[in-house]
Amino acid sequence: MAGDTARLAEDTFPKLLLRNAALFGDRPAMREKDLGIWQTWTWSQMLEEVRAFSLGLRALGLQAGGKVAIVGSNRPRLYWTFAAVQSLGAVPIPVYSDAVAEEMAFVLKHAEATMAVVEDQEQVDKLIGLAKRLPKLKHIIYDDDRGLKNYDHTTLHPFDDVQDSGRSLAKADAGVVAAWEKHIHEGKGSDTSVILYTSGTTGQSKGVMLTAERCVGAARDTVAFDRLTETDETLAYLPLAWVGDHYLNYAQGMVAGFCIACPEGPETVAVDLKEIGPTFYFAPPRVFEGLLTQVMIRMEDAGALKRRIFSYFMDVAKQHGEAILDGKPVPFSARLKYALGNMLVYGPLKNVLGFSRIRVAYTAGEAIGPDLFSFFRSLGINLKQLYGQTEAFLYVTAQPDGAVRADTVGLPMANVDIRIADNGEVLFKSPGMFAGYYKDKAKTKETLTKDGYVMTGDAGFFEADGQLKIIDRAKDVGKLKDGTLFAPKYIENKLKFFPDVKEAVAFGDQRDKVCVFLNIDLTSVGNWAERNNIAYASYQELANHPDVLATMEKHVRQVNADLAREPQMAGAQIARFLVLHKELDADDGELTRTQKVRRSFIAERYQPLIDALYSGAKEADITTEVTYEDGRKGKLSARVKISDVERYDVPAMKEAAE
Amino acid sequence: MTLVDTLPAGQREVLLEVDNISLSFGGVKAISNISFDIRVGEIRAIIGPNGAGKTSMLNVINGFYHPQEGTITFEGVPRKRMRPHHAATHGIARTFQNIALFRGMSTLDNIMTGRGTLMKRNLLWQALWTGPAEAEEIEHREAVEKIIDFLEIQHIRKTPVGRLPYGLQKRVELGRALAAEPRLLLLDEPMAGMNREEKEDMSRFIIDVNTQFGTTIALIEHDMGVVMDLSDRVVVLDYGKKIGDGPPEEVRNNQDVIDAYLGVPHE
Amino acid sequence: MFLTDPFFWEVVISGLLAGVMYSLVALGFVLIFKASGIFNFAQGVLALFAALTLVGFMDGQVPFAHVINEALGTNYHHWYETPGGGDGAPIWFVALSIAATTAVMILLAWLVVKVVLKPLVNQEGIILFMATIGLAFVLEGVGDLMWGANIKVLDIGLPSGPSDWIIDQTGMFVNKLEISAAVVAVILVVSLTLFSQYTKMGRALRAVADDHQAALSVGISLETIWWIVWSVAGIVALVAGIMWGASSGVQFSLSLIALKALPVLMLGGFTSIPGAIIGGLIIGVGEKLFEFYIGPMIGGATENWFAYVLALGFLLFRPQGLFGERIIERI
Amino acid sequence: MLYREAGDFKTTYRSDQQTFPIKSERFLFWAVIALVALAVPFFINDYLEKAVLIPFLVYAMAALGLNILIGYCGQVSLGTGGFMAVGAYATYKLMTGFEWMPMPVIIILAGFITASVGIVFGLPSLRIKGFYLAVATLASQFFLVWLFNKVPWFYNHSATGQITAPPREFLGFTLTGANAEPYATYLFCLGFVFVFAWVARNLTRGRIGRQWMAIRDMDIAAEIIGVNPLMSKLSAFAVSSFYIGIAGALYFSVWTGAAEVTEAFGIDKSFDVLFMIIIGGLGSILGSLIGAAFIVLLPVLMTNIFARWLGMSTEIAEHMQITIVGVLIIFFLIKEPHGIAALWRTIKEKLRLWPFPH
Repeated sequence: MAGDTARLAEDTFPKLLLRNAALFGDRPAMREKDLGIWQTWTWSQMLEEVRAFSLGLRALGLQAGGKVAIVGSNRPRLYWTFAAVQSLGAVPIPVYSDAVAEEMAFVLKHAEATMAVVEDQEQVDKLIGLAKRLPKLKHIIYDDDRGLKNYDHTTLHPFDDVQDSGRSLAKADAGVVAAWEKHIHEGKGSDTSVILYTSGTTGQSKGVMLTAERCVGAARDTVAFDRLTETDETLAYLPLAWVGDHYLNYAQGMVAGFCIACPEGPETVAVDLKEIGPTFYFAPPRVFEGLLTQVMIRMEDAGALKRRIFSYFMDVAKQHGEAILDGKPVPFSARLKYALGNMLVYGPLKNVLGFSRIRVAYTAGEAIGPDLFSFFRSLGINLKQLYGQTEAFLYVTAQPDGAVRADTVGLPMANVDIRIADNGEVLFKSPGMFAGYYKDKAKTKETLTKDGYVMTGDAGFFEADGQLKIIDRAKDVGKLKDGTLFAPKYIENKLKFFPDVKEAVAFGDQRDKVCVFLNIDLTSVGNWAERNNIAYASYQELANHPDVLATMEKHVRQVNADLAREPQMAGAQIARFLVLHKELDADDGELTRTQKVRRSFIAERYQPLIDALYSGAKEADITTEVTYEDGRKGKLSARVKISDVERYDVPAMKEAAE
Repeated sequence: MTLVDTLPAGQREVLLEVDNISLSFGGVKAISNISFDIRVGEIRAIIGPNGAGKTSMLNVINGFYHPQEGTITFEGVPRKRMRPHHAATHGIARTFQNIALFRGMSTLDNIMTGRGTLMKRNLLWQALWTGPAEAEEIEHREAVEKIIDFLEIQHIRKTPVGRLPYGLQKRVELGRALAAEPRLLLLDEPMAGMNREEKEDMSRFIIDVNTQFGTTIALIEHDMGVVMDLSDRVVVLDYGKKIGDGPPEEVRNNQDVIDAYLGVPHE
Repeated sequence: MFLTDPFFWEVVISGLLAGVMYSLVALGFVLIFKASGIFNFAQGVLALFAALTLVGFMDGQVPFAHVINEALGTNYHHWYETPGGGDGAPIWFVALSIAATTAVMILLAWLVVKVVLKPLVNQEGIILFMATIGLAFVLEGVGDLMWGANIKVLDIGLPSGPSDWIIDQTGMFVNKLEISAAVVAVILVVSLTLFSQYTKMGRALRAVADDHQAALSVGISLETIWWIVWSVAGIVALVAGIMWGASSGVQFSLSLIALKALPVLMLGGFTSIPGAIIGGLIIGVGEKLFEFYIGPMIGGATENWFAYVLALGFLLFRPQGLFGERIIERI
Repeated sequence: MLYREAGDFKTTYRSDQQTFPIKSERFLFWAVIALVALAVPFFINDYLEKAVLIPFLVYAMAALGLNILIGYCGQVSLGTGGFMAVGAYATYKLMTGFEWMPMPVIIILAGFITASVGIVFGLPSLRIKGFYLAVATLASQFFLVWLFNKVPWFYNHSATGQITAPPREFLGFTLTGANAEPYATYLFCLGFVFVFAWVARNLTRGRIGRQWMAIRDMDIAAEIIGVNPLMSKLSAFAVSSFYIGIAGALYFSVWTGAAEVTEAFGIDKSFDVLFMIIIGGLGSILGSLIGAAFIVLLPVLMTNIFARWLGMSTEIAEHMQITIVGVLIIFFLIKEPHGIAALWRTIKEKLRLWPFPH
């Protein structure tokens, strides 16, 4: 059909913008909570804004191939900047707005940005401070003029002024607009559309170059996958510089023509979410976890009757909610109860959280607890998982409606080719694949296999139903002495999904069995102790309580049962465990500052305990040096009990295989 | 220091001239023979110990008290007797020492009330609402929203002011005064009872008002640090008499002022 | 020419006598307003209730008799017959009845404080004002249910009829009842003034009006103070009820004397005891003179509104009232 | 619990400041209007009309007016009865003097006449405040009643001193007199209340309403920030009296058809209306309506309970009723001093946050 070919012709974002202005001219393209209301721009208004700014940028000297840094939070003008820059064939480079000066300097310098479009005084000050180190940076354009009135404006421009100059150019000569549009149509899909710098947890950031056609192609596939249309609505609150925002909001928005709403500020996201009530929503697991905690805490204060209604209907939801969501057969009486629950609990709850209108919601980034995942799904929220990374334009696998599981990340997306390497690493080739790291051929080569697959660095495998399961970072996956696959993070996560387990450290690489250290969650277990009138003086005492140990053993057994059901993991069940006498602490170097366990350091520090675990002893003594909150150091000795845990036989596998 | 004008404050055009004002209540003199001027674009501080007549002076300037003697000249027009709401219509806005917000109304409505002097539609139009009255309301709402944005009080827009903490109430009151787009803004102890952080915020707002909108400001303040930082010129009152007038550093070294008020030179 | 007219003096004297009664009711208002900031609209009904109760005691009526009779089909009327029969009750019985009524008023004051005022402490004036209107309704309803709504005669043996002595001396007609009422009122006014000026309790009452904390530091709880003022107001109401009841019977219209006291309050100020006294006299004389000289020209019955117009006119020129100090408004 | 607000966001100031910003409430509002305007006329009867609906509408009108003065502008008035009398007598004089004049015009004119009287009696408010003013307004109450009683011109020298509404038609429907149709009088009054409740909403949400509230909350500060107290207070008196005048006009012409001033417009009327706005909620349009419904329905309900069900004599029933009204007033003041409207606001907030407690 002619329409289809015309659609395919739009292989860059500016072309899509022109299309959207023509197709959905009067439909909302962007909203921003500002001055008390949701200021709204239609697609045709947005085109005008983008055009004015684009022409203004050109007047300031921006040319094809130029680089423009974008620093700030989610604001319409910054989104327009992407399109305005791309319209000129130049490349936008979003930078994390909370980046420290050092990081920002590196990115801007590496990218050779000649211009920066920033949000406000804070960012302007940061860049002015870096001016000496960034000789190529010629112009800074700011959105919010608060406090900037008395600054030297030779290289500093208000966003409005740049747009005004663009507008007067367009007004003076009608040909200018036509030429601008012609230039857009001449743009090629193979041009670099954006460079996203991965935040460097290890080493320097790398600039991931993504081409226009690949971005558009990827977005097109996912838009079709979730049937997103111009009537959808989303709230953009994730960092502009993160691939997720660029793909989920900017790219999908351009392709589907849906409306992106920007919150009033980072601290009002929850309120704005409630007002907008998006139909498409993304959040990392920790956001959902925070929401659940908040729900539970707020419900604590409710009256007894209300609490009983709540817990009764949450039980109903737990039993039947997901089945109803997935369209599976459910007895009529359960449907009736669920409908009543929907009126009394789920509906209002979704309403206050702003989830009433959600059609599609995703979570990704880390493993999500099955209970947490089920909680939101049982309310009737179509929450799913996806898997991807910057190099893939966040587009590798996703779960289709009706085939959603908490422990997998979904089926390979259309046109994505996935291969599992011998060491378990996931490799892929996809439409959204990156074109290379900017100015870093060596790294690019390192990341690709000889036949052009991207190495994700993640280990995983396919389940029987074809869903990909990610188990750990590839470099952390080891093998037991008998050759069984051992993914410590996978086991640890399973343990940590229990609310009373705070941390878990699994050992087993090059050993004959799997053993774990546990940390109990003091708040959760402490609550339990209080309710049961169990007095305790310290973490150590509580951790050693026989009831606590029994509970922990139950949890470990449960994990073993789960593991036994998975053919790939069944061999790595937990044989023995102990509950550590102290909480793992970043101050003692046991955790990173982002609260991740440092496994090898812990193994060294608690060598006697590890020895005891593998020697079969029932108890072990340990003395460790600890750092107190005031910085003093001291010694802590304890006798730790070690428990053996029953392991399940492989026959349990069959269930899962069915 | 403010950057509105390159001219020193003392040489700019006079906005308001207080000439030989005396005020007494039933024989008790609150203010005696005070004269000073406030010049366009400056921040003018009025300081003095408790009971020096500072608030009475502001009350005279905006027509709430009627002095027995003397004249006030605002923008070149002398006036003898004037009702407070006339002063407001002529461009003098005011905040109060003890918060005087309309407690039953929201932040938004309080600030909108401050804009009453600029709104024209009469009762009949208002009764009909649809049409001119609504258009006018929306027009002014936009202006008020900018003030709300400026003062960073978006989150309390629809909260009844009675429920707000003290510091925010002070800010709302400033907003209400700003809404009238005054040419002269009188601030009666804008930072009284605030902690350091709140004071810093308020100072920033005062300076921003002065620079962004070019509003002339007269303020009463007890915190000498704030006065010295903010103001272009200072007038010092004591027992209803003027004992000092000039730039902060000059006033700081004036012996009469030191004796009466400062105790020791401010360091 | 007025001054030589005996009618003028007769009118003035009857005005003064009426004025004393107004003062008496106004005093009840002032006491409560001063001590609790409450504009007690129930003061008039309080007088009605007191008078009804007194009549009930004197007649030996069974409370709620007609309600009980209707509900149970019984026929209760009286506990006892009034001693003395038709010749008027003996003085000891009158005194006993008054004492019993006083006890009822004190109990009532306690109830009012506990049930109505305490839960409403720190509310705005208008809310408390409304509450007293609600209280007025309750008292009116309960009074009628207890004692019946028929018009009752209250005779405690005060002299009545024109005073011959005065007729002989001046040729003016002055009712003895009015004179005795005035005398009682004057005694009450004087003793209340003395009470509030010269006793510790009185000073505490005045202090509480200015500053609740200060009153507490005297060592008396706010509730106790309220109870006392409401009791005193109740007793004042009883006296007013007796006087008015004796002259024109005990019936609903008695509660309207409250409306007479209001202009007095405006004139004299809500918190001024001397204001209430002088204001009452001015209003009493003013309205009688106006009715006598101007009334006939404009249709009469001007007493209903003249007092208000007089007070209003006065206030327009002197907003602080008779004895108030000039108000300096501060901001 | 019943609210679903997610996604009900505002993109213009117009939609942000509309009367019912929440979609479901808007729907409910129009549903109620449809019910009362389209359904009720089909089953209305004389009893419903004369004992419940017309009294409610008439008092709702008066309560709206008094609430503007007290609830919004903070000027306590006890002269409502007097102003209703002005409306009633103005209507009578207009009906008898200008027989050709259509009823709606007469009613509105009566409103304007009352408004001008209101301005005159509002003048003292410029000098007198608080309870002093409240007492001062009693002057208007007593004086006006006296005036209509004593000056025969007002009642066309009728022997009884009563005024009686002659039969009048409007658009072919008989509105006054013995042959008035219940549905016609009901719709006539409903129309007035609907339109003027809307007008009251308009006035109170704009500049004038804010200035009234400013005067109410802190008059000195209001004046200093530019509120002209003269204009504000007098406009409140005028508007308030306008409403009360219309209420009086409807009371006389459509409801009772005849009136005698001391009986119909005594001080108890003033208090009745005052109760309505206190119980309904000061400074709330909805509160005025709720309060009127409450005070009108309560006696109807109690008469039914005490006299019909329990078979009490009317006298006892009446006294029981007075007592219960008094108890209820006190109970409401203690439980919710800001009226049923405030109670409703609290409940609504709870429902909006459901299942969370706060």
